[in-house]
Amino acid sequence: MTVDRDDVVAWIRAFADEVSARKEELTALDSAIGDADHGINMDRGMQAVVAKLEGAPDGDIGALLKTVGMTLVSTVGGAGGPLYGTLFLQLGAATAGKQEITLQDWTAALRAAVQGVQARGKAELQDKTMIDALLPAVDALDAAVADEASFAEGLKRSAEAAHEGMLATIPLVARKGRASYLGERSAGHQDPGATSSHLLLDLAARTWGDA
Amino acid sequence: MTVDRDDVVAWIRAFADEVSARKEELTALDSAIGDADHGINMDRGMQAVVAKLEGAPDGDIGALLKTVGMTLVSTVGGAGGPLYGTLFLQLGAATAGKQEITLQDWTAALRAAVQGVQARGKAELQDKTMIDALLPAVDALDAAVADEASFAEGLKRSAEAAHEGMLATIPLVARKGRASYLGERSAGHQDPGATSSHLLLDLAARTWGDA
Amino acid sequence: MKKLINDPADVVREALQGLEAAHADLIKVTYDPYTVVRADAPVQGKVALVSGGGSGHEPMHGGFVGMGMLDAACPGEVFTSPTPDQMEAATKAVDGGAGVVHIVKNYTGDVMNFEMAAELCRSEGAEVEAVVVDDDVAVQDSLYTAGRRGVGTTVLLEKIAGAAAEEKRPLKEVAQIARDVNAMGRSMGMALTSCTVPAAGKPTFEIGDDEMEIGVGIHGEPGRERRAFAPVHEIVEMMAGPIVEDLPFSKGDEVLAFVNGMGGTPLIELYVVYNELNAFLKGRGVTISRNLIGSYITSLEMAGCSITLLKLNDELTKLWDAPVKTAGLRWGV
Amino acid sequence: MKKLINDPADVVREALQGLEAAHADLIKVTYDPYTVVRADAPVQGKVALVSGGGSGHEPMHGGFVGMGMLDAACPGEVFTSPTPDQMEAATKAVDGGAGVVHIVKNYTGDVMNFEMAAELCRSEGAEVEAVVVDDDVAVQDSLYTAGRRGVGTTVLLEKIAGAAAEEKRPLKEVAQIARDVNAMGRSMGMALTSCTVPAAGKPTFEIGDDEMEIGVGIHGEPGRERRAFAPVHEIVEMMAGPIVEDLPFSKGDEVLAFVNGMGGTPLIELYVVYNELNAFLKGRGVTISRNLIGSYITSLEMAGCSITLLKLNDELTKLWDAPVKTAGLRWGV
Ligand SMILES: Nc1ncnc2c1ncn2[C@@H]1O[C@H](COP(=O)(O)OP(=O)(O)O)[C@@H](O)[C@H]1O
Ligand SMILES: Nc1ncnc2c1ncn2[C@@H]1O[C@H](COP(=O)(O)OP(=O)(O)O)[C@@H](O)[C@H]1O
Ligand SMILES: [Mg+2]
Ligand SMILES: [Mg+2]
Ligand SMILES: [Mg+2]
Ligand SMILES: [Mg+2]
Repeated sequence: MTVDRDDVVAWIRAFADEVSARKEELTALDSAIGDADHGINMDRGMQAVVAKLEGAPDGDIGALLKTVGMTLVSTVGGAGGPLYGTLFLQLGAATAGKQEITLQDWTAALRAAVQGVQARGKAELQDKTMIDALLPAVDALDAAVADEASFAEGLKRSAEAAHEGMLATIPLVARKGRASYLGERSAGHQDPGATSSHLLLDLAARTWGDA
Repeated sequence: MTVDRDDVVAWIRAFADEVSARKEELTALDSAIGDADHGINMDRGMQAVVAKLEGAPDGDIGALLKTVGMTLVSTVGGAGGPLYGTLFLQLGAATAGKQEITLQDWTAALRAAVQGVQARGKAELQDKTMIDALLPAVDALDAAVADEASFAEGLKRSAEAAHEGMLATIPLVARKGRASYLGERSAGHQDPGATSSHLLLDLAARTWGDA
Repeated sequence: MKKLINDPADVVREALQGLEAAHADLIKVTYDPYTVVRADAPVQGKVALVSGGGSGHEPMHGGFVGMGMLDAACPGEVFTSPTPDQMEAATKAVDGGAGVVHIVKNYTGDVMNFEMAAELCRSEGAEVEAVVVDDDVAVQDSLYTAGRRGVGTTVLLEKIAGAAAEEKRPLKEVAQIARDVNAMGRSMGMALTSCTVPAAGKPTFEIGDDEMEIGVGIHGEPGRERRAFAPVHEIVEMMAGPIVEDLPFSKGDEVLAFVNGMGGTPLIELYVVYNELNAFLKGRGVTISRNLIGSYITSLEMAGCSITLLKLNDELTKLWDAPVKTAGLRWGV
Repeated sequence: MKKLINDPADVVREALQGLEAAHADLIKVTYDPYTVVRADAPVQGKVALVSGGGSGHEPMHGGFVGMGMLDAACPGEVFTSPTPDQMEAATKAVDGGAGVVHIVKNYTGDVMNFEMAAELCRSEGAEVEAVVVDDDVAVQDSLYTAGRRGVGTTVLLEKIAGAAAEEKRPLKEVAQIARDVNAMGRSMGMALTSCTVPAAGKPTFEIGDDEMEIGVGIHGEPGRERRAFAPVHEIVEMMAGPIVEDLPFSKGDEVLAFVNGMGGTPLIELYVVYNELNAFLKGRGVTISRNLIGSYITSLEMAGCSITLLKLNDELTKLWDAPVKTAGLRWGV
């Protein structure tokens, strides 16, 4: 069972739709411990991505994901721009030339992408950032590969792990990003970036569920 | 029956006290059709007058009223300052050298004072200003003098006339002062200056009632 | 009421102390009575400009005292015109022998107090010319009333007349230039929120979250009409429309466009307003050849703006461009 | 939400169009991507200064582009740091062959976007030095966090480093002077009200009529603590106290005192704040030898203020006094 370029496009579109739908929610989370723009920024970026996809010439999955990354870098701004931009640029690099990907490919690509985000943002687990949703998801994928689980099963587990990681940010005191300026006052709020990252992986599971 | 210097001082003090007590009320009236400072300005001025009276050397009624006028001119500001200042300066001029005044003296003095206020402010009856309270009061005093009424009776009639004049400003469209900028929108509000002028004459009646 | 103040009764004095501490190179301040005087006053042989009005409009007028603009300002209590003794003291302090111009915004209080002051000064031999500013087109049928209010044009007039005085022009000429500016300038303001007079402690007027006041005065006086809040594109039309109709501008005219913030409106919005105004005037063939954008004649913390258009000629443009060195306006030196 | 805008999505572009229309003599504006560039750029042989950040802080940064200050600014969406392509375009447009300094306020987003931009520019052969501003003492135990925010000192740094660049000093020296300013500057802010991000449509935070936020950021980020509203006398102590403790000032020191308005606070209040600050510093034997009072680094329409103290030496004072000609700061020319 594999995911092809159309599946990836479907996933990107689904994420764009979900971000639009949850724009207020993401922005509200950011206003509690940030500057009230995460939903607005991600929505602006993903709308630009969708527009870009229209005209995009058919190509491999890597090229597609690279385009997504470039577009996010130049339209999102803030912390989200470089971070999500890097995530997709790295996903693209890791899937360069591929017309379809397996669970193994996806796992390796996401691992590389998350490492790229950490190289850019210097965040560790428990810093109350999107990393808290992304890293556990990658570990879950590794485990799924080891268990020779299906693509669908792997995606399901990674989405669950991301969900737990997202909720786990609530009690944390932020050590990276805008929220860290609040010190203790950042505890008790769910991190917006972890929330959007969970959405991203949850939609992969939902869109590719039958892969 | 006459009014002496002590009676005049008592009247000034009573007016100062009443203005303090009604400061908010006068300011509220001014915020509806003006700039929300009439009560504040008159209070600042009358407090300065009271302070001035403390040290003031005994003298005639004219000198006393002149001091009141000078003090108001230099402490009230706005339209109220020159107008009430002129009122008292003229009252002082008309009573210069007097140790006590009769109803006739008071009537003549107030007539001269109101003419001074009109010379300064160019307001006619029905322009929705303090003139609407002051002029009818002077006419009432004239009538009382003609009727050979008592000082107390004359004061009572002038206070009533001022009260009617004050209420009569409510439906008027202002043609002078800040309220005139509102055009039609100034109708339906009682004029703050007419209100403070009524207070002044009402307190004369109450303080000198047994004169 | 939340303001960065101590006792409301001390606001004016403490703000003056701050002004004095910050700009000792430009001004001197006296406290009894309140005056703000040019540090090098009196400038011998130069016509002196004295203005004044209630406080709460900062930087006007104290922030405009200095080389190329005012010689003295008389700050009254908040929104309350100053008193004759202040104007008399200021006039004496700056009279350099060439006469003094009193710049008076057309409010009954200001006019009467400046009149009394001028009578006093003249009785003591000073040469005083009074110039009254009445540029607010929001005030209609001004014929039978106290007339139009003096608003935004005052700032431009003080700068331009100040430059003329700096050139050592005679009293009558400086006064005439000031009157020309008033004749060529028109303004209109609007408010999104009320202001709160410190001593009053509560907003001067109530206004809904979906309302705005068109034609508001700089003291929070209600304006022409209360309207439903609208996009700035329409708001600029509501303000600039009456202005250009009132002072017929013709194709090819050059104007100085002054977009003023009322005190609570940030610069980013004023630039959006300026962008709309620029488009509006282009549409009528009027060219903006000079501009001023910022909060120069404020109404405490009121949110809103005003637009002032001044029809320019070479003389006025030259005087506008001349050097000025004050706390509020500074260029050329 | 009542603002003088049209569609919230167009605020930044329309404000830039207004800026361009008003100051064509000083700047050029590009819209894809957004950049504000000095009209005479590139100035050959001069180190170029490029800054940028989210919009909503006007006049910073676009209003500081011009002779003696910035060569270019990159305006992001409201409160959102700009993107690498903007910074790359700006850097290319102003590079006069002597190198480019990126002035970056210390926010994760700004830092990462400027990093990516610097990588791009260097890969194309440009010489780029990045200087990060992190002067906000409100952020505590910054050791394990993203560190302190860049706030008020940014304005002073852009002016002073701009003067050094104007003197044609070499890249390393200009960058060093910028870092010295950051090392000698400290700031703290406070808010009386929240701001509203146009695209969000509602206030970033709730705050009671009797509350204030001490240590607030310029994006409405909550600060050190929520406190009961107090007289400005106490407020100044709450802000200036931590500043002088953080950067030990000693008796006899000379400082530049910058009292900044957050956007919704009028000048009269800022002068009252300055008066208190002046008294506070006198009490500690610190002399204010230069000052800046006004709304220069704003947070949309937020009411409140910030205090920045910069320890001066002869060199920094000389560079501060040097001529500057921008929309937001202007003197000496
Ligand atoms: N150093 C970092 N590493 C990883 N993620 C980060 C880092 N800093 C911030 N983030 C993420 O970015 C999110 C905020 O994104 P956004 O609001 O778009 O940017 P900004 O904070 O610049 O407004 C945070 O919720 C957090 O998850
Ligand atoms: N031209 C005038 N003649 C007589 N009274 C006037 C005139 N203009 C204003 N007033 C009176 O002054 C009052 C306002 O006084 P005040 O609020 O102290 O001054 P200001 O309007 O300058 O704030 C008005 O209510 C009115 O009664
Ligand atoms: Mg954010
Ligand atoms: Mg009044
Ligand atoms: Mg008044
Ligand atoms: Mg942001």
